[in-house]
Amino acid sequence: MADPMRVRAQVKGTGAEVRVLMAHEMETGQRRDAAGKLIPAWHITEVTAQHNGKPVLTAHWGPAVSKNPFMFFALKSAKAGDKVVVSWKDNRGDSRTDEAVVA
Amino acid sequence: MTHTPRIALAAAALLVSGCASTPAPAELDRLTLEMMKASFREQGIAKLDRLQQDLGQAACSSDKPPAEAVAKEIEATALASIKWPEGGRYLGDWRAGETLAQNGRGMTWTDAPGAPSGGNCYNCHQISKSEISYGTIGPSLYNYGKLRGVKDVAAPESAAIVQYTWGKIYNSKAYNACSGMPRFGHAGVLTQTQMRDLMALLLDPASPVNQ
Amino acid sequence: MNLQRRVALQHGASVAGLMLSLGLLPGVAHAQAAGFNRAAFDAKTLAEVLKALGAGAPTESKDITLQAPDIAENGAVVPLGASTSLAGVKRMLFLVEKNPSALAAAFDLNEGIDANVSTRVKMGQTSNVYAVAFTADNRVLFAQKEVKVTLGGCGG
Amino acid sequence: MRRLIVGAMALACVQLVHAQPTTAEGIARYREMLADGNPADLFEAKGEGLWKQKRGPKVASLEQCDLGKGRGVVKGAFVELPRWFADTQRVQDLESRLLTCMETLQGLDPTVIAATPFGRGEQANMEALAAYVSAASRGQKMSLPQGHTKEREMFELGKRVFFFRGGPYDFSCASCHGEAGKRIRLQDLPELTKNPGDGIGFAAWPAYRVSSGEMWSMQRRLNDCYRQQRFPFPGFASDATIALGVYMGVNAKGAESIAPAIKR
Repeated sequence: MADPMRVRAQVKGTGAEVRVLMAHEMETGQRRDAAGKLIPAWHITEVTAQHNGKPVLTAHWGPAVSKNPFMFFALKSAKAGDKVVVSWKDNRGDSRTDEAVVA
Repeated sequence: MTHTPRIALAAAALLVSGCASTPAPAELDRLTLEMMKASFREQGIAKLDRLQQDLGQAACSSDKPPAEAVAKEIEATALASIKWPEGGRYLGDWRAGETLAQNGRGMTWTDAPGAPSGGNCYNCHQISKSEISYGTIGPSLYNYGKLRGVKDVAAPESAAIVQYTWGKIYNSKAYNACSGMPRFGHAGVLTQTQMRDLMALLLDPASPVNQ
Repeated sequence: MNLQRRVALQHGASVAGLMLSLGLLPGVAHAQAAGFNRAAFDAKTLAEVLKALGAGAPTESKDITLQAPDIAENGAVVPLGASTSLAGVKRMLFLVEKNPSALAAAFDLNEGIDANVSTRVKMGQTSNVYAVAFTADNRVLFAQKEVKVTLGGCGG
Repeated sequence: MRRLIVGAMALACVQLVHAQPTTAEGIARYREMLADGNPADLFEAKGEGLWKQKRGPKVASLEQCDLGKGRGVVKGAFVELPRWFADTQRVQDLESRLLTCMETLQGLDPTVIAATPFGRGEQANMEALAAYVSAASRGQKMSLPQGHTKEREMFELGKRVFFFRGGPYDFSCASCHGEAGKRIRLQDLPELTKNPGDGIGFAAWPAYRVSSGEMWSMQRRLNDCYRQQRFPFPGFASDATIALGVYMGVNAKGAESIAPAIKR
């Protein structure tokens, strides 16, 4: 199973800033191993975020997103105690969901 | 508090620190060699003989420079070790030299046996103006030939600087006992052809270094 | 107007020209892509990416802010940010012109969030990067910047 | 009119030249952008889980591990390592001490772990644990004890190891880290013979390396330094590497620790 994400959500003005770190190899599919064999692409394809149960963002990623990806977005209107849920899916069918409370 | 106990205390403190003092410098030097031997193992092409120091390596392994006589001996030995290029041909192709200067590979335990080494030059020196990613451990070599007035490498007035440059690349310790630069020729890091290409990069009036 | 900006505009114009030559009309409503759009992520150029996403010709715009370093110490991680104060932005893209596939990431935004997203991408070499925004009135606006990728470390 | 435009353009060009940031400023800006969102956080979280998880043949956690400030005390331990440990009769750095605890508490074999390549198996766990332990001292000042004879002896030996020249390139640690203001390519090199300042050098490792996308402990950092020095392979948690840690750590006295940092 994939390692947990780190989701931080902090009040900023009337909204909140959300920063997410995901543990993922994000293998490009263009690198070769020591034996010269192509290492197959393995990357997150989709990321979704919800704010208090309401979808706010859907991202689609290719293999060019860096290893152990970072993502930032900003909720227009949020308050301390609100719930932010982030999920990702990768091209091998693995997935992970983590959440944070706005602080 | 009277004087007596204070003196006694000071004496006791002296005694304690005396008992617990670190070994003498010579003993520490010996312990260091022992520790190095015990701490490293061979891996790939990097064998344990790489820890066997020659005179120069041993003399330059301190925060203080070696005694002048020792430095002179290192420099004389190094100068005598220089093999001048066959046929008196000092210059190769500056383009190959630039590629070599960019290449930082070679001689690590992850390198294959017999794999050619790079020159590692940009790690420490500015060379061509167009490469902004250069190190500063060594002096800038930009305009190396131009600044030294080299207009024609074959001209007699260029001979001294051409020879010095070859010698510096071959065995840098000939001119500075504790130079930080590897001995590319002496240690077999670079071939004669490779050294000629680096020479051209530095001295050829057509090289981007001299523009 | 400075030189850099002029070159940038010329480049923008040529992208638009390419779009026209492909027979794409500006202002075509973009498809609401559900799931991973393979074609968009296989595309080699900004124009091809936009075509795969069913979008119209792009216009360079000062309303789009692209945050990217002038120089990246390592191409494996290049931080990119895109933001705009334009209302109703539905989608934002990050592209790296000289990567094997140009599109790095696409963000579909709902009303609940600002048009302000960041991520980090890999760059194989020095290249232009683009931030593209799809507006509520179906305009495709972009900002671009060159990011220099340097060789680092001992290179061994 | 025409002249005016040309003049205005020339002015714009001059401004452009002035506005052109230097390479160093560009690199500084790049690092600043990366600092917000350091993937080392992921390893720190993983390390905390590993610290508390019952593992190994003895099915025990590391919560009873003594990192020098008493059993189970993590906070503040990092900025005092390496130090002397009476139970092992050795000066130990963070990784060496973790190895001891993994052996005594969990029953794991330290020789097997030491022989495992970096980033794999228990070595990957080691990196995460090092991230966790160092993070608990973030913002504290480096303060290695030098009260014990062996600690002072290791400083002296570490200094000598630091200046030890060898290999086909004649390099020592001092070749790159003996002077201030130097760099390799564009990477600044900390001067490690004195306190290089807050969050620089010894006070910045473990760190997340963006080039490999991996967490590097000081042991791994030193290992790769020696690789690039063209030396043979320094054993994991060997005395020479620990002595270097003492030398650099004592020199860094008072420097604020930012570990786990983010590095190129």
